[in-house]
Amino acid sequence: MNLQNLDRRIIFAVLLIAVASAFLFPRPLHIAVEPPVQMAYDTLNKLQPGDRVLMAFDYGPSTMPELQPAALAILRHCFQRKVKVVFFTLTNEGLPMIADALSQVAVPLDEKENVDYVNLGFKWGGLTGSSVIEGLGSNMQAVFPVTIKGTAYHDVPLLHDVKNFSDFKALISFSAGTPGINEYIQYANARYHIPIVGAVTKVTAPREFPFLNSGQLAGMCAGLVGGAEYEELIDHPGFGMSGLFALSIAHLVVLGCIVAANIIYFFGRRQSSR
Amino acid sequence: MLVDYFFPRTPVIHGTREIFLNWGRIAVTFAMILGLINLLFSNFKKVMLQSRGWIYNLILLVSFAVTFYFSVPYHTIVKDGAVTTLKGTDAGTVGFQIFMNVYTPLSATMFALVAFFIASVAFRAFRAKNIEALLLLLSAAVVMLGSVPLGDAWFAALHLDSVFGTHNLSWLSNFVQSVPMSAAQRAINLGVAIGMVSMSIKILGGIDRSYFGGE
Amino acid sequence: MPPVLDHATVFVAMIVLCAIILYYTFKTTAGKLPKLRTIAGLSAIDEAIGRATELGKPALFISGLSDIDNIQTLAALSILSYVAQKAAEYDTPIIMPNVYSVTMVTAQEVVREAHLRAGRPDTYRPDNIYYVSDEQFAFVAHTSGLMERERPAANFYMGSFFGESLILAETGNATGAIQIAGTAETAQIPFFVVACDYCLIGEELYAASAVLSQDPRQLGSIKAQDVVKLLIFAVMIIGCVSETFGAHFLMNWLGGS
Amino acid sequence: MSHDPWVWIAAFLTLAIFSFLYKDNVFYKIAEHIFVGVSGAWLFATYFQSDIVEDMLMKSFPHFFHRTEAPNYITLGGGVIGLIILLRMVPGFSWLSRWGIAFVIGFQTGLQLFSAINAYILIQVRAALVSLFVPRNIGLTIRNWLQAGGTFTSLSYFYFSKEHKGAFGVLTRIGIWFLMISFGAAYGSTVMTRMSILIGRVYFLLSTWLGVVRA
Repeated sequence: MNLQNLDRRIIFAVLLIAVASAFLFPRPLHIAVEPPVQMAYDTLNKLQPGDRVLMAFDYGPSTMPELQPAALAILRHCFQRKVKVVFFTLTNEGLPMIADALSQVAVPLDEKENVDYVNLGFKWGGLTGSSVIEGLGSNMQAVFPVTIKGTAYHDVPLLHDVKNFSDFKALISFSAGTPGINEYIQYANARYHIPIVGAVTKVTAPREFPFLNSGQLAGMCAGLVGGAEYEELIDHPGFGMSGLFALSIAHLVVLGCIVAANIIYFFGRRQSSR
Repeated sequence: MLVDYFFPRTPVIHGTREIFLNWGRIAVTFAMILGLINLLFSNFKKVMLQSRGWIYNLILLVSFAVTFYFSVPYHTIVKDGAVTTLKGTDAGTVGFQIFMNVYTPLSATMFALVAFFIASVAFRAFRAKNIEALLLLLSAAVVMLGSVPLGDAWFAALHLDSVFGTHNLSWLSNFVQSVPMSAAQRAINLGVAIGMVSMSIKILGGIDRSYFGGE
Repeated sequence: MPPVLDHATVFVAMIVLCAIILYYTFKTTAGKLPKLRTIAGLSAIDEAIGRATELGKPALFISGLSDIDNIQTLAALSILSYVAQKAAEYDTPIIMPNVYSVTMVTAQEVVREAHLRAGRPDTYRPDNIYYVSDEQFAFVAHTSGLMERERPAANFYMGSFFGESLILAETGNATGAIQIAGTAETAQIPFFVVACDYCLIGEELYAASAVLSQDPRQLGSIKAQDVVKLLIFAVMIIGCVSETFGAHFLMNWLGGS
Repeated sequence: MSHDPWVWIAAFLTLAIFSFLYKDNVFYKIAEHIFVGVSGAWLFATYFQSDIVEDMLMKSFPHFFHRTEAPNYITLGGGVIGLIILLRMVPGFSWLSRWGIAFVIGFQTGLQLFSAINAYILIQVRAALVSLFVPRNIGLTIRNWLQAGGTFTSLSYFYFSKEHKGAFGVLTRIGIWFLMISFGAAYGSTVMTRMSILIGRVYFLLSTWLGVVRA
C-alpha cells in the first residue's frame, strides 16, 4: 500500500471522530482571560440594576459558531446584573440569531418581554447602516415605530422614556463585517459618545486593536476563544468552552496531517533513492 | 462616481450616487428573474423528457414552488383589533422556518466541508519538497499552534519560556502575520490594484471587449 | 473603510497612472511587441484542454462568485474567450454553471463568438452555460455534484472566490482533473496555490487576458503596468532612505503622520 | 432527542451533505436539489420584498400602500434598467439588454478604479515607507527591513517584462519565499474560522438533535 496516496476519507473520518469525541468527553482547559475580554467584562460589570443597553446582532448563520458564545455569555451577564436589553439588527440574517439567544438565555431565566428586554427587529440602513445608526442617535421611535411583535413603541414599558443613545449605558455589537462594529465606532461612538463593547470574528479582530488602544472600543471578544473567556468570567461554561476544546483538537488533527505527510514523504524518498 | 469622490459635500451629486446604488439593487432583482426562468425552464424540460435523474429535477421544482408559496406573499394578521402585515420571510412564518431549518443547515454544512478539505490538503500538499514548500508549511504550523491556547501551554510545559521569555508561540505567530505576511500581501494588493486600474481603463476605453463577445 | 487621502494627491496619482497606461497602450504596435516572461498557468491551458479531448471528457469553467460588475469577473470572461475557442477547435464541450444571470448571459455571448472564430458555430450549446443560484453554497453544492457525475478533465476557476474555493479545488482534485485557478482575492490565493495544479496569483489574472489575446494594445497595457511598478520601486527606495534620514516629505504627501 | 420535526429535517439535510465526503449518493443529490430550489425562491422573496416592493413600488406609489409621503418616481429607473436586462428573452430585442449590462459595468468600473488607486496603491505604498535604521532598537530595524524588503521583492515577482534569471532571478526568488510564508500564515490563520463552522454543525447534531451533549 502506498501511504503517500492514502485515501483522504480516512483523514475525514479521523477529523470527524476527533471533534465529536471532544464534545462527548470534554476536558477542562485552562483559559487565560485576555485584556480585551476583561475590559468588556469590567465595563458591563459596572452597570447598575435598571440600566439599559443596546445589543446589535449583525451576523448570520455562517459566523454563528464564532459569535454566538460571546453573545449568549454577555446577554446572561446583563440579565444577572438586572440590566435591561434592547435588541436590533442591521441585517436580515440577524433575526434568527436574536431569536436563538432569547430562547437560550431569556426564556430559561424567566425574563419578561417588553419589561426586561425588547426586540426591535431588523432595519436596512444602507450599505453602512449609517441611516439607522444616525436615526438611533436622534430619534429612536422614528426608526423603529413598532417592535418585531408589532407592539407600538410607546406601548412598551421598557422604552417609555427612551429617546436616543443618551438613554443607554452601552452599545454591544456582535459583528461579522459591514455594517457592524466599525460603523458603530464611526457614527455612534464618535458623535454620541456611547461606549461600545464588541464581539467580532477571529479574522477581523486585528483591525480593531487600534480602536481598543484609543479607547473608542470599551472591550472586545474575538471569535470562539473570546466567547469562552467571557464564559469563564461569568462562571457559566457553555458552547464556547466545549467548542474551544474541540477547536484545539481539530488543530492538532491538521498539524498531525502535516507531520504524518512529511514523515511518509521522507521515508518514501529514502526508499526510492536506494 | 469620480465626480462624487472629488465633490463629496455637494448634496446633488451625492444624491445621484445613492440613486444609482439603489437602481443597481433593484436591477439585480430583475436580473435574478432571468436566471430563475433559465433554471426552472431547464429543469422542467428534463422532467418532461424524463431524462436521466429527472426525479431530482422534480424535487428541485417542488422545493422551489413550496418555498415560493410560503415566503413571497405578504400576510395580513388581525389580532386584538390591530392589523399587522407580515412578510413571508419575517420571523414566525412558515417561510422563516424553511429558512432556519432547510436553507441555514444546508448552507452551514456545505461551508463546514471546508474544514475536512483543510485537513486533506494539509496531508497532500504540505510536504517539504523544496525551500518554498518548507517555508509554507512552517509558517502555517506556527500560526496554527499560536492561535489556540494549547500552543502556548506546550511552550510553557517544555520550559521554553525560561529561554525566550514572552516571545512564545502566539508572539511568533503574530510576528509572522504582521511582518512577512503583511509585506507580501501588500505586494499582491499593489499588483492587483495596478492590474485593476489598467483593466478598468481598457474596459472604459473599449480596448478589451472580449467580455462582450468580441464584436 | 481605509483612511481617505488628500483629494489632490489621489487626483495627481490618477492622472499619472492613466497617462502611463494610455501612452503605452497606444504606442505599442504589431511591429515591436514587448517581450514578457512566461506565466506558468497560461501555457497549461492548452495542455489541459488537450487532455480533456484525449479523455473525451468536458472542461469546466467557473467565472468566480461575483457578478459582472466585478472587474475580476470581466477578466475571467476574457480568459473564457480564449479557453472556449481552444475547446471549440478541439471539439471539447465546456460546461459553465453560473451564480448570476447577467454573467450567464454574457458568457453565452462570449462562447458563441468563440465558436464562430473557431469556425464551429454548429457545436455551440447554450444549455451548457446555465444559471444555478445566487446563493454561494447552493452553487457550490451543485458544482461539486456536477464534478463527481460528469468528471470534467480540466477545471478552470477564474475570478473572485470566497470561502468555497477549497471545496471546489479539493473535489476537482479527487476527480482527477487538471486544475487551473486565478484570483485576485488575497484570502483565497493560498488555497488555490496548494490545491490546484496552476494558479494565477493576483495581478497575473488581469495580465492573462492581454497575454492570451496577443493584441498589441493589450500587451502594451502590461508594459504600462510594469512601468507603474518601476515608479513604485523608485518611490519606495527614495521614501525609505529619506525616512531613515528623518525627511518626511513623501510620507506627508501621501497623508501619513 | 429532539421532538421538533423541523430539527429532524435540518439534521437529515446536515447528514446528507456530510455523506458527500464518502461519495456522491442519493441523499446528497436530494439535498443538493432541495438547496438550489429553496435558495432560489427564498432569495428572490427577500430581494423582491426589500428592493422591488419597499424600495421601488412603495416609494413610487405610496398612496397605494396607504402611506402619506410624496411619491418619488426616480426609483422606477432601477425597474427600467431591470426590464431592459430582461428584454434579453425577447427575440429581436436582446441587443438592448447589452445596454442594461453596460450601465452596470460602466458604473462599477468607475467606482472600483477609484478605490483601487486610493486604498490599494497610495495607502499601501505609504505603509511600505519605513525607516531602515532605528537608533538603539535592533528589533525594530530588522522588522522594518523585513517589511520593506518583503514588499519590494514580492512585487518584483509581478514584474512581467523580464524573465526571472540572473540577479533579477535572485530577487524574485526571495519574493517567492515571502509569498510562500504569507500563504502558509494565511492558511494557518483561517483554520480556526473554518474549524469553528464544522464544530457548530457537530454541536447541532450532538446537542440540538440527539441531545447527548448538554451545554
